Amino acid sequence: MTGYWGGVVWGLGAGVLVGISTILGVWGERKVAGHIQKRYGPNTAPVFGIFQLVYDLLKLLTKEDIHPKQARRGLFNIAPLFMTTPIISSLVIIPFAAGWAPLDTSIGILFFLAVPSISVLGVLFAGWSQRNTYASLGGLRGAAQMISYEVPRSLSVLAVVMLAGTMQPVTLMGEWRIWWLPVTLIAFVVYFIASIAELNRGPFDLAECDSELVGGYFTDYSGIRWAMFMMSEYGGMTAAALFGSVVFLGGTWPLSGVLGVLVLLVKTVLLVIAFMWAKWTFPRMRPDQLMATSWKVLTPMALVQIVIVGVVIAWL
Amino acid sequence: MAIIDDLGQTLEKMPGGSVILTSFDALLDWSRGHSLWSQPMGTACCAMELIASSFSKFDLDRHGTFPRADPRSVDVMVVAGTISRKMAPAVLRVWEQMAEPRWCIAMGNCTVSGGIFHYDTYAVMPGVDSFLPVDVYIAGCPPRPEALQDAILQLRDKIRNESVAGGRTYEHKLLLPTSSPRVAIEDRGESA
Amino acid sequence: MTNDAQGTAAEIVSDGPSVREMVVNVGPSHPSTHGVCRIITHLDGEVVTEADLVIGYLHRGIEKIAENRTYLQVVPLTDRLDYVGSMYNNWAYSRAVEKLMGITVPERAEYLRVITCELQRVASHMMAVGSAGNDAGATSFFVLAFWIREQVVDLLARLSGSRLTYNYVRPGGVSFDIPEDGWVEDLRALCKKTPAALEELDRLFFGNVIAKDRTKGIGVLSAEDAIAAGVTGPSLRASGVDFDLRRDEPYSVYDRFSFDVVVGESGDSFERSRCRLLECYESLRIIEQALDQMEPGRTTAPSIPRLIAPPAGEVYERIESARGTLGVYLVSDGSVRPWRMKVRSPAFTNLSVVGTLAVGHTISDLVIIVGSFDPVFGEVDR
Amino acid sequence: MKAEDLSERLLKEFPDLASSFSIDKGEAVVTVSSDVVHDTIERLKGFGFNQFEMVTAVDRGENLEVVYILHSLGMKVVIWVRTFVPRDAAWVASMVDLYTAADWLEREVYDLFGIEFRGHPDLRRIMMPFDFEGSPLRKDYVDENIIPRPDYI
Repeated sequence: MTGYWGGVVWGLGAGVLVGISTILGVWGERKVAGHIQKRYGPNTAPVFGIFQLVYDLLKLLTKEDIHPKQARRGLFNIAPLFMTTPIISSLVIIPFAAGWAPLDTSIGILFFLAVPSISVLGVLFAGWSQRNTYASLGGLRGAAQMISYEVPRSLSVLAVVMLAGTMQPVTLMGEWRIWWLPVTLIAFVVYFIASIAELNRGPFDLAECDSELVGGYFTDYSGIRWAMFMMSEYGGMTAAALFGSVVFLGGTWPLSGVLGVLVLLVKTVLLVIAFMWAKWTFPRMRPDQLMATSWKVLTPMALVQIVIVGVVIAWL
Repeated sequence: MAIIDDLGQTLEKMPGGSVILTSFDALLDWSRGHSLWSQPMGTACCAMELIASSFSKFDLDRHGTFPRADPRSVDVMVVAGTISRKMAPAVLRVWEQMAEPRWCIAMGNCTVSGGIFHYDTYAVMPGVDSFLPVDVYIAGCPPRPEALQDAILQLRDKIRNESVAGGRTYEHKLLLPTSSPRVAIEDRGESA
Repeated sequence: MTNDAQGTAAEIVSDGPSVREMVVNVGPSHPSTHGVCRIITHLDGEVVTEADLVIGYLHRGIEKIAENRTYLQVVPLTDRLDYVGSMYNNWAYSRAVEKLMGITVPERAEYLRVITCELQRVASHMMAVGSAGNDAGATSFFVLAFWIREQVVDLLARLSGSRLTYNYVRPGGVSFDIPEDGWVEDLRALCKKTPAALEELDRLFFGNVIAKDRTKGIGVLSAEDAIAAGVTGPSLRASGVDFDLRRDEPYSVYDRFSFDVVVGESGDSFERSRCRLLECYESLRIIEQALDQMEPGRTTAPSIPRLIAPPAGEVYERIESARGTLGVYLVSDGSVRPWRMKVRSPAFTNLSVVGTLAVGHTISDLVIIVGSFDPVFGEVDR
Repeated sequence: MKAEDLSERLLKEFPDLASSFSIDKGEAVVTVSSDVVHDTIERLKGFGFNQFEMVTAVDRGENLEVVYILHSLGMKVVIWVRTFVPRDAAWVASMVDLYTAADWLEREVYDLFGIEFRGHPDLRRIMMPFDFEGSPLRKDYVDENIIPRPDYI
């Protein structure tokens, strides 16, 4: 599916996908948090409380869109787009079914690692444009953290790429064997942790930590723009989980066809729940500790993994 | 808010627009009433019950209400606790930072009238309604968390009759699915 | 553009041509100030160079109101001082009035006071530990700690009729005797099962590597500084000073119980919070002993008049509250209303060291330091 | 330690305090004039009263009474130091140089009673807003914000 119209169709499709995943993600998050905290979460709304998110979304759409007087309007307005668009576009290379991806390109993995990083700009724009102390601190923290965690995240994916010998996600998923999982376990752990940090989620949610910075880099956003930040967070989480299941867990393996898609979804949902589990269990880290974890723990771990994979390949 | 307001007023003037307007109102009030995120303006004793109300035993999140720290993304400010003269400007400031539409719940006697600190003191505001438009009052010193839940449900009923076209209120029938535990108004007496 | 309310505006202090410091206004309505405290923070990068605490946002003039109330009418006012641990305020005030009047309180009332106040200590410490964890981002930990508090509060509500402001301890004794609906058995059951829940909390937060990294070595208060600054209670004991009014200057019937005083070593935020958690075990021990020793009898001293008019004079009575030494200074002029009531609040003096402790730490640590002192602003501001 | 034992030890150390020392309802009280209160507290600190528990004031008509309560962690006893200052020229020396705890406590008394603590490094209002006028805890304080309570009893 290439060409201009294909892109438009896929863009809309991915937008809807991100929207749905946000609704289900927020609902799931509130439910997961509730059950961890000995309560129920939304359950009075119809359909197990999923309608709660329909209410929330409609409400946010029609809420006042505040522009603070001191804010820089242009940047303030486009910052949310810089957050959501890269997430939506990055979904294009995910092989949703065995042997098929919306954009089957030979540099798919590189694409996925590179494009969502553009949202660093969104964080910086949002933090800077509000001219608000909390937001600027949050924006700087978020940008520093997202850029540093790029390194271990990319290195961790590199291990699987070495095993597969390709950067094409569709081929990689086809090549995937179950014995890769124990071999690349360290890489998977690194990827998981780095993805949480990349998404600014707890326990690494320094950029938006409500106990210090109130709302972090989107403190002054309201209404639909605020909802777009939420969309980017949950869409990004879905994208990271999808990519993680494809690269590290074999995607549709062991089935194919429609059942394969189901398998992929199940793996993704499990990963997303794990993301939430981490957020609601652990305390938050401090910025300097976070940086230290990235450079002193995760990056060496990823390098060790690459060495292990190298040895394994040589041994094969 | 501006676009929605203009839309409402334009619709009202249009011939036949009121049909659209009432459906639009029904949809908006339906969503707004069920999704009341709260700004926990907890200053004193009532803050403890405010915390308790969203935690394990009482769990306001069941009704879609959960506390958020940033005032921009919330709908209802729950003023819980004594408001001193020194604090009042700050409360007003947070209120002004909230995005429209917004509502205010005065939780506890201190916010209703000054309560136990009404007389003989130089430092307490006699009621938060002297500077904020309060929608629902909860009596009690402090009220139980169930009373706050009841206030949220009452506020939902109040929002159901609002219109986007100016400050008008009228009753519109909802054909949309609503949350299940709708307490009948006549049964409300005991819970608070 | 300094923002009074939420600190949502920037103020850049320029020092000559180069911009050096950023002023971040934390509070008075901020999720981590445990109430209404404003901290004007000067930041160099993320490091705090100056933290000026502005309090008084909950100053209600209780001491002024008390001068226009009769002695019994003051009791509900004291409930609202330290609203996380109302019993202590009732008790300290009642002791002051009793000393002025020369009333001897019946033994059963003293035991009931000890039981309720130790229950209150568990409830208060759970709030303190939980919110200190919440400052570090452990929301679920807060909820789980609060769950223990809920169980305690339920018991207190069954005893006194209120969840928060009990008005239970009053001059001459206590309001009610134990209800006949199995309250004692429920309390014993609570004392049995709570240690396991506390253990779980201990592992969940204080055993967590991130939490240790966040709180260890943060806001270290040395023993000398703590004494000079008037810090009392668990915050003082965390700095290694072995002092507890309940053991060292026993009041009421505390000399009849055997319990350990939890003393920390390092005096950092970790130690302060953990001391509170460990004190809950001791409180439960005291409750069990008190239940065993308690005998039936009166719960109020005989012939307490409705309108108390103590002889003229001054008294100062202190008890060990959950936050430290809580004192009530009461001046009577012989009339039915107190001439002057002054509450020596431990939270107030404890909080006064935060400004100096925070300097040199990052803003993330600032909220942890504030949280570790467990300020309750009803008591700080009065 | 009981106040009686304290008086024995204290008066052995400082015989000149004998005239101002008394025991009231089991509490040791030292009443001194306002110009020597800093000196007295300094000596008491040297004697072992290492905690500055509180300072407050009481409106006594033409005079304001300032009460310091010191606590000794070692001797486990408190001692009161009382002094009187005239209402219209109310000042005493600050104790911040002896105990850091005095910082906020003295600011509170300054705020609510209008007693000046000379030598205090940062004497600002603490409870009331910075632009507030008057000393609310004095008995003659009037404020139109105060709603007088109907007398029911």
